[in-house]
Amino acid sequence: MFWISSTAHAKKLMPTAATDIAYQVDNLYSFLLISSFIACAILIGGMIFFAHKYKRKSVHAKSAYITHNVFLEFLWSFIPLVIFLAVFAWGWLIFHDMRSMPKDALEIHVRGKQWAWEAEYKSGVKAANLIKVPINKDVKLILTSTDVLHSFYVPSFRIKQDAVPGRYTALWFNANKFGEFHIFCTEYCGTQHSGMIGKLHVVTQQEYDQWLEEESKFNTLPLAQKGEKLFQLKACSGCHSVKNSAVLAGPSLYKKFGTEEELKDGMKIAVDESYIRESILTPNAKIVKGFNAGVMPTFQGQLSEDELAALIEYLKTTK
Amino acid sequence: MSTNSHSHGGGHVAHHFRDAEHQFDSGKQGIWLFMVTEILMFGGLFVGYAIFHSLYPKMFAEGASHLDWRMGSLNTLVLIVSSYTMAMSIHHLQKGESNKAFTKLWITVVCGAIFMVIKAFEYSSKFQHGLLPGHLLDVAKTHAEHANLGMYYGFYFCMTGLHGLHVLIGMGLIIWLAIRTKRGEFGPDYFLPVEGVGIFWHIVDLIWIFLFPLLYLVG
Amino acid sequence: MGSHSDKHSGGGHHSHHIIPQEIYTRVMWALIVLTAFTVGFHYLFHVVMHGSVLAAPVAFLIAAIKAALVLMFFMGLKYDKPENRWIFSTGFIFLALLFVICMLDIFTRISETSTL
Amino acid sequence: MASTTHNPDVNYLNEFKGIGSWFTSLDHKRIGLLYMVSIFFFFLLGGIFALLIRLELFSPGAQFLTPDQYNQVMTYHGAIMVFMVIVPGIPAILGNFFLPLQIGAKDVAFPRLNLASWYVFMTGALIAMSTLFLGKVDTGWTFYTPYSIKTGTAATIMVLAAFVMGMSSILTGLNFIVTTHKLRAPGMTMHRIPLFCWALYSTAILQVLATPVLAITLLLIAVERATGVGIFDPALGGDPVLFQHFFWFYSHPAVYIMILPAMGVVSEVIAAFSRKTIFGYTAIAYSSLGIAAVSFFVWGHHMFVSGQSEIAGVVFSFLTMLVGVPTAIKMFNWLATLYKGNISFESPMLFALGFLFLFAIGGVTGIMLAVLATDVHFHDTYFVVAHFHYVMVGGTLMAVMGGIYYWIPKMFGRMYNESLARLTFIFIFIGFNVTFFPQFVLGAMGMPRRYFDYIPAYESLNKISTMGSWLIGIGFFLSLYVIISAIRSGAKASANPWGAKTLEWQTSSPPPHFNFETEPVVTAGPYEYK
Repeated sequence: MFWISSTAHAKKLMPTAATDIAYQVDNLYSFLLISSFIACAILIGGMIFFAHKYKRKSVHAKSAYITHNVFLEFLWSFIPLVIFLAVFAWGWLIFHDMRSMPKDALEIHVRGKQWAWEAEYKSGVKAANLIKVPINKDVKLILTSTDVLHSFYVPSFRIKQDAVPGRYTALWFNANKFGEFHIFCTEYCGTQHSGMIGKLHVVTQQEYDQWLEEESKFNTLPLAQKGEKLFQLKACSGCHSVKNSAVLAGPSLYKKFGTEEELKDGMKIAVDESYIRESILTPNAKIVKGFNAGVMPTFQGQLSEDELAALIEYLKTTK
Repeated sequence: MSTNSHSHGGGHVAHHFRDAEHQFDSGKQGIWLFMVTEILMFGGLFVGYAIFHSLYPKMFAEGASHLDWRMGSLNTLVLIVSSYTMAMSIHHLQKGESNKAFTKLWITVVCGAIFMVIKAFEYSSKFQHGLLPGHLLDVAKTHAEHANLGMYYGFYFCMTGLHGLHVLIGMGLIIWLAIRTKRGEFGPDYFLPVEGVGIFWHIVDLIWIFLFPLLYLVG
Repeated sequence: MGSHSDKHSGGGHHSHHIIPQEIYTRVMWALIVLTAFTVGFHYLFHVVMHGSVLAAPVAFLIAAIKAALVLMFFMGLKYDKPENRWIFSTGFIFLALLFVICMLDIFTRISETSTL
Repeated sequence: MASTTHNPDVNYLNEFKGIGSWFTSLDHKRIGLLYMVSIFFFFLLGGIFALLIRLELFSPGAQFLTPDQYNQVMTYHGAIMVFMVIVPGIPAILGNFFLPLQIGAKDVAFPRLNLASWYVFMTGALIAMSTLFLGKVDTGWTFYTPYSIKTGTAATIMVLAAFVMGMSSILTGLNFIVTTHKLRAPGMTMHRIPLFCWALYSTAILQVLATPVLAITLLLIAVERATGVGIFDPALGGDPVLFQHFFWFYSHPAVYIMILPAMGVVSEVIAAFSRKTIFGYTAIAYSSLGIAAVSFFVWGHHMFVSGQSEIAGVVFSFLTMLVGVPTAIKMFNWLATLYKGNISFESPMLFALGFLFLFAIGGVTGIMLAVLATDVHFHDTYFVVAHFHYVMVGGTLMAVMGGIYYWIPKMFGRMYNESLARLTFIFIFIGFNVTFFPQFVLGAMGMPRRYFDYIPAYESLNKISTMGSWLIGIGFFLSLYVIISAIRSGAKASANPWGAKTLEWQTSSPPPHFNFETEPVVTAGPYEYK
């Protein structure tokens, strides 16, 4: 009874377990919680009990002279050792499952960059801060990073893996619950580290196929809508707000086009097509007053002329 | 036992030691402990070198091919001789021959200086050929086959630079010892500073003994 | 470490071992000869044989012998207290630990590749 | 001269006068106090940064800091607390003061080196502080590459500062090892030195063996930033995971550098206030050494999800379990010491019992983090933050406070105000739990660490945590008042107000310049409460 109630209690404090492995992790965690509780009860309870019972009544009272007890000391070294080794083995078993990549899994590439998660499907569909997967299917994420370390973490799946620039790491899951789950970055990566939050969307196979189909029509969209997608995809939206004039890491681009911008050196410049283009390709050429150079990465070579035009067209519409 | 006067061991025993022997043992142990930290600090670089050497053997071979092993071996010999004279200076002090010790110390300093001069020639030739660490490496001038050859030179300059710094510090210390020897501060009863600097100097030699094949020969 | 006893008698006697000059001289010549060997083997392996798997092990074996000579005689570890020998060897033990585990990690990684 | 001419009113505090006599003093006691003043100052600074962090996290969204400012505050809190407070803390203050006294020596083995290490420490600390005016640092105290290579802040100066402070740590450690080996009083065998000395000795070994690797790693970051050699930069073929190996090769033993001396203080205090010989002296002593040795084999448990290989992860998880055993031994031995004791509850004892309480929780959550599968979930979340604060603050800082109250009568010859001191304990203990226990839950819920902003689901627990931090703040400011007023106007203390048996209590309070009027001759162990 105690077991069940405390297990249930422990699980309430964890995010929804949406994979089989998450469920196994929770079981192990419950066991650890209960045994920890018992250990603390012995230690802390024992301490309080002794402290109360052997409270000093007279300065002259004699304490017992006990130097050691080999049997007891053996017991309290050996029993913890056994428990530790047992939980080590249990943890290893689950960890091994986490790290053994399934064959024939749906493979999705995920790139961490300051400060967004960019997913790329084999069909060429890209999405920023959104990963859509079908339910009950093995999914393997192949992670890398374009700049610094990031760590891909889905609390509901109990999985986490660093995205290391220059190489690929991987993790897998098989979601068994529908829903939207948080993706966090758990390796400190700079200014917007805490804003690097994505959604992992578990849907039916049918919805998934449909979504993939729609997304692949990206190239036929009108220019401004394409720009809007790119603005998300390239993580521009992580640092530049477009819905209002709130300042994030970079200046807001809300109602910016056609206005005048004051630069760091006091100069004023018109926000037109060529200024935006320059700011995307060589961001450090002109710095807006109140901001620092070196914050925004260059997009030289990462955007086609077509995509640049789409972005500029989109920024004309942020009103 | 009194708190601040000493009945034996000459005037060099600090108040918290029992006698000269006690002080000598303690001092020497401190020096050995310090040498452990030196080994571990250089060791970090050696471990890094070994790992990247095993990952990029060809790039390291290219880097080593630009080094002149004759310079390296000459420097090895110079350091061996300097280690010998350093050890001999202690031998002389133990026998009370402080004039001979003085000479030996100066020979050691001169050897250190020769080492540094040879090193300076090597460095300047590397600079001229654009063989510099990291992004300072002039890829066009060096016709580097491996884009990250700068890493090899990163290791080369870090290791030899840190080693060279130790040689310079050692030379400074030995000059200080020579001056004190001249003043007659050392003798069979008290030569702990010489012993300590000696061990430091031999460590510098020891590290070079490994650096030489690592950088110049195996590559 | 807890076992060594206080054996300081308090007397001012100095029993530091004086290593004879001829040992130093011999060690120096041995080191010079070994350096020549290093260079000789280098010539043999690289110029005559155009590379050999033995090149690195031989070079480091000779370096280790040279290091041992310097340690034992120049640094006097052969005549020193055992505890100093222990202290000095710990440095190498922990260095080996760093090396072995880093290598263990790097060479047991499963490399994932891009499938795009 | 010796004992016949000794004037009981002359002690190390008043034998030499003037501010200059402090800055040139070779006396280990005075150097300990120099460290005490400087480390208290840095603690105050780091504490203010901590309060700023908690204030910012009071509600989701930006409160009064920008994300960049928050990252800097977080970095300074970590760097100051680690490099300038907890690592040097107990060894440099209490260790300097009491190691020689406890083993019956007149000073540490190398007094000049000891003073030099304070100057080196202060130089490093000032260099570190200079970054506040020279561009600030936002790397976190861990300096993970490649971020630390790319960030446009004063990271180079900060790593050099940490390098310099590392040298100071090495010098202190070296000094303590030789002192323990060579300067014990006649009859003071290794098995008769107090457990605090065993703890300092084990710590010193760690300082000497681990710090050099950190030094070279930090130098490589500086070189990397200056020239881009690419050893840790993946863009140039380097390996950022290798940086983590190098970094944690130091920084894991470093957490034992932080906690082992605290365990030593607790052993002293528990024995003294239970008026009972410590249970299992040998086991506690050797478990210190055991922890020190095994701590070198476990660094990779910080890297289970970093991209190191599965095999390496398994090996490290296994070895980490082994380090749990000597820690468990210590806990149970302290508990057994209380059994049939004659226990009184002055504030040092309260802090020691508080240590046991918090360290038990810190310890068991450590096991949860050492288990591979659960660590994957908890790694780099607030669970880790809570865990190491339970160990470092709940453990080490509780011991620092307990140790300082315990030894104030000896250090200054004056008593502190007992009821106020108990009040500080209550504030710190309750405030601590209110601050950090909710963070375990936050971590289990998935809130990552080093977050400037968080999703609304985490709000209520963050609010509780922030309110707790105010209680801790009050507690420490109150302690500062208690300590200062004890030094200025406390009642005169006797030589041995607690009736303790270790050697430092057998000389006068405060001790004379050379510690003992006559060299003590030791014939029994340190805790003979027969």
